[in-house]
Amino acid sequence: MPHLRAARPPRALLVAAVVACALAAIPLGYLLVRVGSAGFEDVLAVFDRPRVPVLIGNTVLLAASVTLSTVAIGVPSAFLLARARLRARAVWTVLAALPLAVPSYLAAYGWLAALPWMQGFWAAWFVLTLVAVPYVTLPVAAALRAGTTGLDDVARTLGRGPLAAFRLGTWPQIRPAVLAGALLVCLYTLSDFGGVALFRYQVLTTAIQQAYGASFNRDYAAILASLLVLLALTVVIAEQFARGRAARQFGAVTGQPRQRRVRLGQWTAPAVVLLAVPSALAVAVPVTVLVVRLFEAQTLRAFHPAELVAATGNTVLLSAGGALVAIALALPIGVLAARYRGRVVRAVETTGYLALGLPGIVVGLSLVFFSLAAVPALYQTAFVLAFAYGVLFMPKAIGGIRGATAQVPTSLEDVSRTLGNGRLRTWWLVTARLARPGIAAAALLVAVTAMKELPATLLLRPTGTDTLATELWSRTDVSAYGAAAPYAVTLILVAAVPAFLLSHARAGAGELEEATA
Amino acid sequence: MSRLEVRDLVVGYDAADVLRSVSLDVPDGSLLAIVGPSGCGKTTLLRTIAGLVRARAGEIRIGTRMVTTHGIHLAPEKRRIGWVPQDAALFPHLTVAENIAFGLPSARGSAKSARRAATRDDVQRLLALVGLGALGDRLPAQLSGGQAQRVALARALASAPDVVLLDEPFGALDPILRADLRGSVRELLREAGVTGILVTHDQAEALSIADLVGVMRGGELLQLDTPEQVYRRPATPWVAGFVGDAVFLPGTWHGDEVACALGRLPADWVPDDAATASPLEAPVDGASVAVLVRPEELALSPLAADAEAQAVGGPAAVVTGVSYTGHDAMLTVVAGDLRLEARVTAAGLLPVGTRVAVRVTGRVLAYPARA
Amino acid sequence: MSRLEVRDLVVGYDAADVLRSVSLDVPDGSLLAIVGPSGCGKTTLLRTIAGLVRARAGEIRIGTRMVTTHGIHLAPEKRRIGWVPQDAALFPHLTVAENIAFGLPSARGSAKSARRAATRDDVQRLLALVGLGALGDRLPAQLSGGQAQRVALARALASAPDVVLLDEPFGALDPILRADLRGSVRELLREAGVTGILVTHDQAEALSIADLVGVMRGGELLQLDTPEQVYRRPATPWVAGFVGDAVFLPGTWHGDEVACALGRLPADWVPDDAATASPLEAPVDGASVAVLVRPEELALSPLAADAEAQAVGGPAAVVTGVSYTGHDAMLTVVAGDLRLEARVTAAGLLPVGTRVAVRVTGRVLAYPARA
Amino acid sequence: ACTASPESGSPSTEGEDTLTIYAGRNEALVGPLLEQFTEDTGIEIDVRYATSPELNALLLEEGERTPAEVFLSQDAGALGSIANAGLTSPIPAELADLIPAGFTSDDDSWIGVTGRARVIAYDGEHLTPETVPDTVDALAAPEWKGRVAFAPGNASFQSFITALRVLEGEEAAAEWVDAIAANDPILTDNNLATLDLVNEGQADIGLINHYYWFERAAEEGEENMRAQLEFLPGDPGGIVNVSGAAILKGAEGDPDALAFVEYLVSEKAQRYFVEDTFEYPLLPGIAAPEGLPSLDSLVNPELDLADLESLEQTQQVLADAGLL
Ligand SMILES: Nc1ncnc2c1ncn2[C@@H]1O[C@H](COP(=O)(O)OP(=O)(O)OP(=O)(O)O)[C@@H](O)[C@H]1O
Ligand SMILES: Nc1ncnc2c1ncn2[C@@H]1O[C@H](COP(=O)(O)OP(=O)(O)OP(=O)(O)O)[C@@H](O)[C@H]1O
Ligand SMILES: [Fe+3]
Ligand SMILES: [Mg+2]
Ligand SMILES: [Mg+2]
Repeated sequence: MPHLRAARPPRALLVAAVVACALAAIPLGYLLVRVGSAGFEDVLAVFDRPRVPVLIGNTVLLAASVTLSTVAIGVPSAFLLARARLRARAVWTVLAALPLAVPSYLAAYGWLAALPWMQGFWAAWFVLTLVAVPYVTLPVAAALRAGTTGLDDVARTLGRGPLAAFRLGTWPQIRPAVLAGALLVCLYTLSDFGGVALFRYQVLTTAIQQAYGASFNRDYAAILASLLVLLALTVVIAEQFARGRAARQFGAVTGQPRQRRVRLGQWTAPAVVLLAVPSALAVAVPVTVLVVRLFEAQTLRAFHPAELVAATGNTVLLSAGGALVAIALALPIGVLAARYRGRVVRAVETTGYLALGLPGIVVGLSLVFFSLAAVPALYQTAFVLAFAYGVLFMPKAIGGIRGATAQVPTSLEDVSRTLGNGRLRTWWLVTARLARPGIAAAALLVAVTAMKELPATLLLRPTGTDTLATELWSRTDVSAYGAAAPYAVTLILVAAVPAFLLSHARAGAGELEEATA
Repeated sequence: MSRLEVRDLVVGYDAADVLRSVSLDVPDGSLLAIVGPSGCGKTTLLRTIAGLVRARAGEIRIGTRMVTTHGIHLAPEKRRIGWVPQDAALFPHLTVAENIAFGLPSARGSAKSARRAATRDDVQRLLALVGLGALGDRLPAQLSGGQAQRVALARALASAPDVVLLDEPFGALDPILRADLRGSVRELLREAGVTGILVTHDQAEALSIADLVGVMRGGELLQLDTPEQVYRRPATPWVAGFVGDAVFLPGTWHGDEVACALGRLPADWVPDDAATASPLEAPVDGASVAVLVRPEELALSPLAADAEAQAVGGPAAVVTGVSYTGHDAMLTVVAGDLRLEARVTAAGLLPVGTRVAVRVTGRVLAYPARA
Repeated sequence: MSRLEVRDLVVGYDAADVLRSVSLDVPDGSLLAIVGPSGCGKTTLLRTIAGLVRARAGEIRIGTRMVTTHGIHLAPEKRRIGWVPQDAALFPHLTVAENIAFGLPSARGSAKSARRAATRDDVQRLLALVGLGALGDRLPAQLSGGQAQRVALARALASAPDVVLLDEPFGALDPILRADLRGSVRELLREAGVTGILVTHDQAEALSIADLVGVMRGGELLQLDTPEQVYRRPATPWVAGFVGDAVFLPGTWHGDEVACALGRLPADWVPDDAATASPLEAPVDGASVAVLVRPEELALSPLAADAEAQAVGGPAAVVTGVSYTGHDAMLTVVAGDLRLEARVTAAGLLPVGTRVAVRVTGRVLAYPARA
Repeated sequence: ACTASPESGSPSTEGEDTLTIYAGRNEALVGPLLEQFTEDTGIEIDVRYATSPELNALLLEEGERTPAEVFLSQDAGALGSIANAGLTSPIPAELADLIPAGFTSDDDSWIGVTGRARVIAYDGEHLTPETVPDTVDALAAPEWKGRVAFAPGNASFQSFITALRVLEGEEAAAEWVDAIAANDPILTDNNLATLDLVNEGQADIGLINHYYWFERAAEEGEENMRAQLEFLPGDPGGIVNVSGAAILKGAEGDPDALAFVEYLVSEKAQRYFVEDTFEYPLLPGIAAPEGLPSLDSLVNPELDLADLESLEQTQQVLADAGLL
């Protein structure tokens, strides 16, 4: 049951959320400045280019198809993880989260190296689907664990078979989680560059990169990026609309979670295939290819373990910093969205999500612009880079924080207040404490994504500082795949740690469900 | 519309059995209420009958159809069963009418337009039946708890099931709504002529609504009888305490009487076979027994002085507490070591401190004394 | 520990007012039970007193402290109020002892080690008070519903509040547990000497537990009186029906008697001022009134033949339904157009079809007839 | 590589003792040279590596506040772009004059450092040197339908189109672009991807810069290379592009910056580029890498490098053909 407060939000919370939102909107402001400087005619001229409609079409097609296929794979996988009798469930859960650790450009590279003929739409769709499935699987599995099978039972007794019963009984319960996951996948696909570029599939992000690359045309790039923002905006609003309806409908059901685990029987083999194959394809193929390259390489350029260690340390520190910033920004927005309704709340939440639809280079440049104008002393320091990660990936935290907060019954807050604790103290002692697994999961999700980030890192990192991603790039850029392998494998290993914790954090969030059932 | 027979049913989830050889027989058209403490297996029994849980052993027969027996398990959707869970479990995204139509056989099969017309009429008839004619277009979120329960019942009845299973359908409602709905559900089931099982936590509800009452404990059915028999002649002391307020006094058996702190009382012997395997015939004179007295069987008469007590036949006692419930009240009475609860009507209400004589009206029951 | 006064309280969420000028006065140390249909504003009243909702107008005074008045709204954490919500709302991440300590003043302020010792003692005392001495280390998820409610109460009492507010604290429990806990909560509050308000859906609970009963409807407090007065002399016919079973018969007023289908009965006049603004004094002879009879005020005597009916004084009637609840039963009796419910004890149970004479015992109440 | 803990990275504008370089060339390629520079001169450097376009965008965004003192670029376009934005300071004439005209800026806003030739990479298993066209004009023929790969967004590819426009006229250039666009080309994101396609047998012809082949060969071994190179002397498709360096506005007169640029065009550095990155040295008197045609043989006397700055028209041509 959603725990909503009806009253107007406290001013401090609203102000904090609006400030967070304004910070998250820096890239949008930057785009406005750029598009403004381009002038109206240039904007119109963009649409005269025969390529632009093709780019938009390709972008939409890719985002839509990747979203659909991740849902098609993620939902059944989540069902198996949450509701089937499985041996070694913990192992499967970790496996399901593992693709998060693989950057799309690495997965794409691995597949391309294995199957050089892969190119175009199908290749991009295939690889992005593989790496993005966990965005759906993890939240849906959590929703399934918290849900009830009571409605399915009713449908069964009313003459429906198991599948029809699921569609009627369980689907409405997990729909918000499916939507949230689909939103992340969709925005991820819109903004991804590395995966699509390697497969030579032309979308808006590749065109933006080209605009910077050959034409040095910042204005054209900004106009294309704005198109991307409009697409992202459409997606975010559509999701909110769909979620709003789902939430309203489902608020009514007050089922104590009663669940049975399904015996798989003859379906065991297909189930195992479904759980194992996407993860194996996303993780094992690139890793294998890289390791093989490592041994095949003719010119093993000098490998300095110290560099690897330093880059690993930087990666961990910077991504942790990014996660902290993202959480700090997302907290007021998530709490607001969890507890209050209204136009302002909706607008704040929408803006918070938009940065995720932007390619890293745009966010990077916007923060160059902003930090030089506002805090020149911090320019090209780790602070600005961590802040950039925070802005870029905050949307991934909003959903988790919103969900975790919404689960905490408001009656607990009321009790704490009558026991003598003010609003902030109550939030800290009760709400934050109970939402902790969800907030931690959100932080991990940001960290794992920030570790893989490249374009903004290149622009904003302190001069001379390397991360695993930049080291990897500087080697693959000159075809030194053998030399790149240790960095790639380390990156996947390091990112696998938060991915692993993530699969566990979600599983452990049941404490609250039990206690408030 | 059909007799329901359950024979030697054994059900378990993981290791231990949750139901241990439960047998029952509900005649066509009657309503069985099942009571028992939390976790005793009530829901499990219903779910097994519905086919939502597989039995380990035993048989379930609905009318002439064997739905569960050795190695056979008919799918729930083929059992012709209506299921009304505690929380109504209406489909939140369907309107009331659509929820009900969901259960209609016409909503499956047959051509679309014919189906629609048939459905509309059927739904209207069912809505009228549960007294919600005007609410067809509402969403479940817009219903009160009682209304939601009625819709759930209509939905379950829509498919013209042979048996309706109700799992604590009134659990979530407030007492007034509950009493109200209880009556109308009973009538509805009778009108529909359908055989039913109702699980409830509330023994008063079970006694008042059902043709038969089953009392469960720890996976076993301790007694299955008419409401009066269950209340008046509980099979075991535990059942006695579960279906109503009860006072147990130690006593000794003397022919058709027992001797206890309240004097020598006419008594019936109830062999507690399940618990002690003692012989069915009455015990020898002088044997220890447990005497069951219900609070409403205690008659209190105010006394002026201690002396009078003996004259009336019971021990002298003092009223130490009053719990008022409107139409009657429970008085706590202390006589020496003895602490008794006596139910009195508004007219018989006595203030705390009143000295009273305690007398037992009617015959009491004697059970084997616990070791 | 303090008197609670509410004067002309008006509260609303969005457009309309949810509480419309509610006033009440709970003397120091007594317990007020509030009953009323769902949505009438009971929770809103408690939340406003706790400071969790802002009032639009009116005053709230706890002891000598004015906590709500025009333009002033003391934050909930400063009101010295204990709050026990329906679902216990224990902090799931804290043990039982920590939950209780959460509310202890000693857990805030003061030096750490001294604080710990003081806290431990206080918690032990409170745990003992609610009879859960051994469960301090359990987590809420490991408690039964009744135990959780006790912990919630101990937590609310820990801060030595001036007033304790209980919002349907037994709503989620089954009837047996409920009756059990009800008694112990009453005792606890009395021992702690704390002023309390208890919201409940269950009128029998309200009548049995409280010093004062308030009956609310649609944001208004219709009656605030002792339990007996509320049951025996309900302020309006609606209140009468809400706090117990009631039969209303049309009748005419004749001095201190009413004439109705059950004959001429001695009656008291209750001016229903709130609803009709009729004068306080008794109506003129022959005026139409509504006569309230409670089911337990109807005495039934079986008849051999129709003729006898007149002799006993009441009309002849037939028993048409029996609703058995164990210690008593409700008989439905039909006499011509009249359909009555009569409460009888087990001893007075009559089979369906019995012809009976109906007589009213005691004085009845007469209310202004509805237009 | 230079690694530093994130906390220590403060803008080097304050630290006057280190020279800050934005390097749009790969660390693996120029890193050793930069280390050598420090060793030889004692001047400490901080290097920010990224792609030239990214650094170009970064420099434009930073404007005069950039902490960078020298910009080392992969191609002339990025250098021209920041020069046009007025962000460079002039290279002293005596230094600029070291590099022959045509390989450096005509206003001394930046200086050319190395040359790289546009070439055809062909699938050595499908084609022989004889069957490979020696002019890009031929690639518009139906015979090559679906067989030619190139990166339309790549700066050196666009330089080649500009050369085409300058040498053959706007109309002819547009015609060729339309024809090649209609010839079902395989579009890639960069030269490396183009080469890989040829190397994997996915494309028969790839239009790339010559040194990619050598990088690839260094990784995989020359004998394992399926792709082979065809130089195109005199053809617009075979023009020579340059990489270069600029001293940024804020570093005007900075001796360290000047020393660095001097170093780049020193004999030592030029030899390094020949031997380690397989590029053409621009300092007269240094021999081209072994096995490559001489730089002079590739230079088109009719083409002035300054003409190559009319980038916008080129992009318009490509955009109109649906390639951009
Ligand atoms: N899905 C399940 N898996 C394992 N054990 C279960 C499951 N469902 C119920 N049980 C166990 O079976 C026993 C009986 O449960 P059941 O739900 O039938 O009890 P109940 O009588 O309906 O209780 P309540 O009155 O609380 O609803 C309990 O001990 C319970 O813990
Ligand atoms: N947060 C809120 N915002 C708007 N309206 C509300 C809110 N809370 C309650 N209401 C409305 O105020 C009225 C009184 O609600 P309240 O919860 O006080 O009733 P209640 O008497 O406690 O009912 P119940 O017995 O069902 O708990 C209802 O009509 C309800 O819909
Ligand atoms: Fe290049
Ligand atoms: Mg149950
Ligand atoms: Mg309430």
